Amino acid sequence: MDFDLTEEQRLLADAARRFVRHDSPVARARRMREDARGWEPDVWRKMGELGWLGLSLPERAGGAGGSMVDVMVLLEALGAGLVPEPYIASAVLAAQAIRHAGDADQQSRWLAPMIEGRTSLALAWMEPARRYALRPEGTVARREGNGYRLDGRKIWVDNGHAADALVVSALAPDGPTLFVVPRSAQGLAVTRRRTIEEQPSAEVRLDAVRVGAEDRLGPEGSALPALERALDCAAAAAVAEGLGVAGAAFALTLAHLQTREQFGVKIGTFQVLQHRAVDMFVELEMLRSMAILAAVECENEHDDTRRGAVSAAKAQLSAGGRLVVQQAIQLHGGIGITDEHDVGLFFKRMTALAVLYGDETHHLERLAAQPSFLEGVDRPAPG
Amino acid sequence: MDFDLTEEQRLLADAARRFVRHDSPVARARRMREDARGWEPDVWRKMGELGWLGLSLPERAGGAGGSMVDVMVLLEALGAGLVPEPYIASAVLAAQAIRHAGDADQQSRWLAPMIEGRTSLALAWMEPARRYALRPEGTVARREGNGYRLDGRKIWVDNGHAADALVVSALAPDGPTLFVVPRSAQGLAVTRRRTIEEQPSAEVRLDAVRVGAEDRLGPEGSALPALERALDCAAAAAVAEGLGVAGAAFALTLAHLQTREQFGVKIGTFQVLQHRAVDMFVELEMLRSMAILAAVECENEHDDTRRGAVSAAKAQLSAGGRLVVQQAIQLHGGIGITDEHDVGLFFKRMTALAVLYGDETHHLERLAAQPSFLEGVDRPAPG
Amino acid sequence: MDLRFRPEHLAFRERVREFVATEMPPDLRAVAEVDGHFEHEQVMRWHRILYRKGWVAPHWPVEWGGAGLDPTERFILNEELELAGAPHLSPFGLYMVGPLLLQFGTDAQKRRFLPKILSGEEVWCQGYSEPGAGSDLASLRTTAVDDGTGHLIVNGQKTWTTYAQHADWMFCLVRTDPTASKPQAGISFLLVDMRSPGVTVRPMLTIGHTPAFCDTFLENVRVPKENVVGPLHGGWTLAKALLGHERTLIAAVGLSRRALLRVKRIAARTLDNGRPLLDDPRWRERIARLEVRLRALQVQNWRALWAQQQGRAPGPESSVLKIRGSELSQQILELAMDVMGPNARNWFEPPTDWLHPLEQWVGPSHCYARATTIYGGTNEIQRNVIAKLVLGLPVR
Amino acid sequence: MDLRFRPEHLAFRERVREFVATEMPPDLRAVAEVDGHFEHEQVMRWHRILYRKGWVAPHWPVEWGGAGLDPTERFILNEELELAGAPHLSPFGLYMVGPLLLQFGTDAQKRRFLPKILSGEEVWCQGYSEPGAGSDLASLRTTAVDDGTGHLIVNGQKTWTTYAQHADWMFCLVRTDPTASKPQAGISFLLVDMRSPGVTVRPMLTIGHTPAFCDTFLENVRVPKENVVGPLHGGWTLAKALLGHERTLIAAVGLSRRALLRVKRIAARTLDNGRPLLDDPRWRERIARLEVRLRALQVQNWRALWAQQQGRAPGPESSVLKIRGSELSQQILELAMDVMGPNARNWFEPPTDWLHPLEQWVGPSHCYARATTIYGGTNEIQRNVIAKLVLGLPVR
Repeated sequence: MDFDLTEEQRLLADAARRFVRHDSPVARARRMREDARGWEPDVWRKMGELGWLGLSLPERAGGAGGSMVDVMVLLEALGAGLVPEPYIASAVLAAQAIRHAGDADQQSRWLAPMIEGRTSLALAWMEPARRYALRPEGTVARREGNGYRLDGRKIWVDNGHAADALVVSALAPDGPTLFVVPRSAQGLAVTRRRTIEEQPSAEVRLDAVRVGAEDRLGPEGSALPALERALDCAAAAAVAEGLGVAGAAFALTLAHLQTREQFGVKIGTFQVLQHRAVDMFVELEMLRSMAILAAVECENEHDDTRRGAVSAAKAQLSAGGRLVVQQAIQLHGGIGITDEHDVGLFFKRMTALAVLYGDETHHLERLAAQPSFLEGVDRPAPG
Repeated sequence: MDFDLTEEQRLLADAARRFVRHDSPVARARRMREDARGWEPDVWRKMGELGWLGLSLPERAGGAGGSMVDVMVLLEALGAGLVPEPYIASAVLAAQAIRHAGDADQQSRWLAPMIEGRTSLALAWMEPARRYALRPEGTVARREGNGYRLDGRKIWVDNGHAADALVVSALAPDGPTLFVVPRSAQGLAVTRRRTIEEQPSAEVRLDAVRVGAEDRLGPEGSALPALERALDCAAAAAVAEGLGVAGAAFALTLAHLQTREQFGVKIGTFQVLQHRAVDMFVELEMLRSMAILAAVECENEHDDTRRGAVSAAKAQLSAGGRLVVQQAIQLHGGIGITDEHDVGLFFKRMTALAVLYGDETHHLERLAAQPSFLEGVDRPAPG
Repeated sequence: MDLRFRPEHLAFRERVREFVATEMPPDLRAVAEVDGHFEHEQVMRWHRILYRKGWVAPHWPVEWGGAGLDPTERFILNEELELAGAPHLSPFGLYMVGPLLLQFGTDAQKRRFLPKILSGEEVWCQGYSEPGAGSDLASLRTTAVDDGTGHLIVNGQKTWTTYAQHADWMFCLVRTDPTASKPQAGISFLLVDMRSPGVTVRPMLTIGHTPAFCDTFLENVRVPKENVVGPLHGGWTLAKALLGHERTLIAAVGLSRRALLRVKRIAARTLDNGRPLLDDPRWRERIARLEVRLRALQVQNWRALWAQQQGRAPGPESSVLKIRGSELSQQILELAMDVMGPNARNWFEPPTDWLHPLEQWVGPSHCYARATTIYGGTNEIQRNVIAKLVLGLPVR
Repeated sequence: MDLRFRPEHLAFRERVREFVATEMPPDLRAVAEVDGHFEHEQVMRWHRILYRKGWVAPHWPVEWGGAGLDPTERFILNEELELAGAPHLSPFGLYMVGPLLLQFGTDAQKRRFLPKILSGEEVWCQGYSEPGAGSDLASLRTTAVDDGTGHLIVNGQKTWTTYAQHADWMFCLVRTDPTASKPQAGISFLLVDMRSPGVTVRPMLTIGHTPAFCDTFLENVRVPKENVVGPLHGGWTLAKALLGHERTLIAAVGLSRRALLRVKRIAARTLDNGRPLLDDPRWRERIARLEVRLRALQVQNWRALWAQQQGRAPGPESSVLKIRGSELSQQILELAMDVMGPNARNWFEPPTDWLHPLEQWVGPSHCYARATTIYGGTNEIQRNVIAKLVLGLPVR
């Protein structure tokens, strides 16, 4: 057992916090809300130079070959700054899909430039009226000549508006399959859509998009395990980011309690507000524990362990994380409701994180579906 | 609209509170825990003399012909004293079943002596592994000669150990049917079982119990509507009693906050405890509103209105009523955990009321099954 | 006990429904259908429609343009307007300064101000809170100094001056006697013309991105002394008098009923594994749980209404309406977000075949709803008040 | 980061499991299976079994009979005993007065008392609380007056003296200097022989009907002055020193794991409409929600354990264990009650074909569990402490 960060991880955390302080305070996230892309290629490149975009990606593809714990360390810090660059969408979700489904060449081709910060990626997996179902049903891949023709529609494709290439799940003749589609492909229509966290997402339409066989990641029918693994990493990353978001909202709240005066005293002297702050702190501690659990286990090959840990952590984020930011607003009083105060931005980001990569209901159901959930439960014979 | 009690109802409430103060303080309920019957025939007779046992029963059967609002007024007061006599089991649940299923003769025969306090009744409807299902499946009524032979088993028959006659639901050839079985019937075996609220309940076995056709209430197959109506009255009564129970626990708590000193001050000065008391008060107010709603609507002929109101009220009791008594214990601190303090008795009585006549899950499901729940919801055509 | 409305009240309800059905303009109806944001012009247009009907200030005396409705009729009118999703009229003239002028104003003040509040010609805002004086209103710092020429010179900053960007007038609390012994003393209730030199308004967005709040800066603003309402230095009495009005409207049961119906409608359209969420026992239970809370609040509100209708002072039953009503409205919107799942991230974007029009405004409304437990006295302050005044718990 | 236990710790866990499997007597096993109530004789029998194994006081120094286990091994030992449902040994000797004697006692005191605590020959109880001094311990009134013959004469009443009906000795706080300037000063830590004349014990039932609590009355009880531990009038230091011990055990994760498994087992056997509740999405979700809380608490506990294993002082991560652990244990038992539905009313009655043995003790346990948020410092007091010491919020 070991809950200490390594020396490298401590340096990474310091660097990330410095980056937020100097290069990307919340004010930048606020400014980027007006930007059509919503983030800055220069900053993305800098993140690449810092080695952050390939933290947990294979070395042979240009990554650092680290673990999702490294990503957790980074994202907690970035979350506290609401850094708008599409880290999870590109460097975790899409990248892990390519990593798990693609061969070495494909990994090098698509991951290496992204890791350097020269390109960004997106994963298109969600479809209308399918909630969090993994299996693509509204997107079809037909064999055509040496390649495929893709038709269908994807929604909530984060960074879809800006990505250089999209990983798309589609139903091929032999089953669900992942394809990489360059942004410039004929027949690909991307519509930008605003989100509550004010980081753009996109609706993607594929209308007779042609891709080559070399753009198919792995054999036909191999999409679901890779997709699930990628989503588990993304969910774990979301918990880490959420920890940063909730922590920052809590820090603002604590400072407010210690400075704001009413009735001639600091409002932090009121017992009810003190206990509310303690409740937030308790949830934060639980969230930290869950972020660690998810980061450590989200790459576990053992399905039950991985799914149980990630789903438990993500459910915790939905419940506890939201409680923290809701109470952060309540304790700020009126100013918490204004767009001018940062606490509202944290609130909205958390609201998004709660439903990204599976909401509470989804993950509780998934947790309860694992064999370990029933371990030790002797079920009586029917009748 | 009218939320005032009538003059008669005010007098009834006064009389009931006086009765609790003088004849049945909580100390008596405490003493009755050691008693095999759990209640006193003399007191029951007195309740009959006061006209309480037939409050909402038809005049032609010796009742007062009043409404369930009268019963609510009475039971709130009795609940505050934890009066152990089987009011709901006998004078509401069993009596309403006889009222709704039986003919005039049967009503007179079975209700009149009970209303006078000379006998008591019980309703045997629950069966093993059937939770709150109305339909009897484990108890069978076979036609035999001029009458029936009953076989089966009932559980959680409150007052079954002491009742002079039991109303039993059984599956007759033409469907679920109610029968009245005298306590002395051959083949009827009653096992007393202690309950958390320390008012005895019973398991009842029927082994070739013979009853005549005149003991069948209404035609064969008529049990379910009568049973449901009786249970709705009982559930409404439970909410009223729960209001009394929660109110008394709250009153004890408020007194404790106003007298107990720690750290040199009354603990009622601590803001956290003040707000907790307010939360209890809010739940109590909601419970009062729901008790009124349930009392007024539980005899409504319109199924949807009746079911919706009663189920909403009973669900509110399970959630809000329990919160009140749980916090009552918490705010009492250590003494609240001792059997010597009354607050624990209120806690346990509420715990029982929460599951009597349907628990929260059951009633939420029932509420959601009513057409009015979907009123105004335009459901899209499938596909 | 009787939960039924009287026949004449049921008839009145029908009249209100008919009125809304025929008089609500299509563009307002379109916003109402999706519970979107009304523009100021739309709100004022609806104000004038109600004004023409005589229903804009139902609680005012008839001689000043009131509707002559009894409390139950006023309740029904409000509830039907809420259920229809009609624009919420600005309360500052109609429900705040209007009743105060009726109670404390001079005849001249009443004649000057009341008719234009009623007609909507003049829009009002409220200048109570300051950056350093929120829950603790008595610590306000805005000063008003007599300049000897019949004017008060006002300096300070007011915040949460909702509607100030549209307002012609502001009623506010100012400190006229800085030497008074207690902070509550030495405060006056003053009416300020928003077009006076020295008044600057800075609108702010809410986290729901509606332009609801403003900061209002007052720099050497000259206000005639006849614009003081009630006694000079006696404004605290007026400030406290505001709190008791129309308690039965505060629970906003109509709005919550409408919002919960919207949740059900969204749940009927939202599929998981091909099945509408409304048919999933988990979601049915969650919706039913809020339905229970809604029904309890509704009866609670009726109880308060009954007391009012009988002419009784608001009792304990009315003290819980704000707390429970505000919490419920948040819970319903949170459930709506949960029902939407991935679509909960939608931010104003137009409906598509996978985003029903009902879903478009949920996110912003959910954000804005965090204000309901804050404004009008935070729920923490509400609990302090109940603990002291209703439960009689000791003060340290 | 690594969540795996080291191989030697895993091996130790196996040893504990094997020990429990072979050494736990059948009658104890039977009680454990249904999570029932152990008689005092059973508890002490188990005490002696652990004593013979050398595991009864794993946290004591080896020279005084400790097991020489590191914090992780102690944690594992405790967790496995909890998971097995083994009797909870009385903590008053082993975890409270024992460590205090080790830290503050004289050699004579250590030699006199420690071996018999270890062997179970002498049973201890704690006399801290008084009827007027619960959360506010410093206001205690029991007096101990020097009679000039080398004895203190003790008068007063102690309450919540759990186990006093079985105890040979009581450690308590008494006021030896009533003139001290602060209430915390002038208090001494005293060991009282429960067989002394003037000691009367009155056991009380809990609401779960287990005989857990006592009132203990002290009337002119003569106690030798050498039974004062630490400096005379210096008892407050000892009282406070108790609070920090073995934080990782307080969350009782093993007990909650066991309890949640029991909920699942009951849910697998409880039918609604012919279907086990465990297959109903509503109940699965409710159980899963507590499973999430349990897992979070478990990792939290590991984090505290890791700090302890590294020899660090307990950090913020350990401050939340009591609050969260106690709340979770209540929530699990409440869920068990909900799963049982009508059977939740069962009160000690024996199992039948419609009442599984697992259900027999749920009701009483549920009642008794209300104590978990009260004893050892109420959760309100815990929050006060965290607000002040961990969050640094200002005190009025």
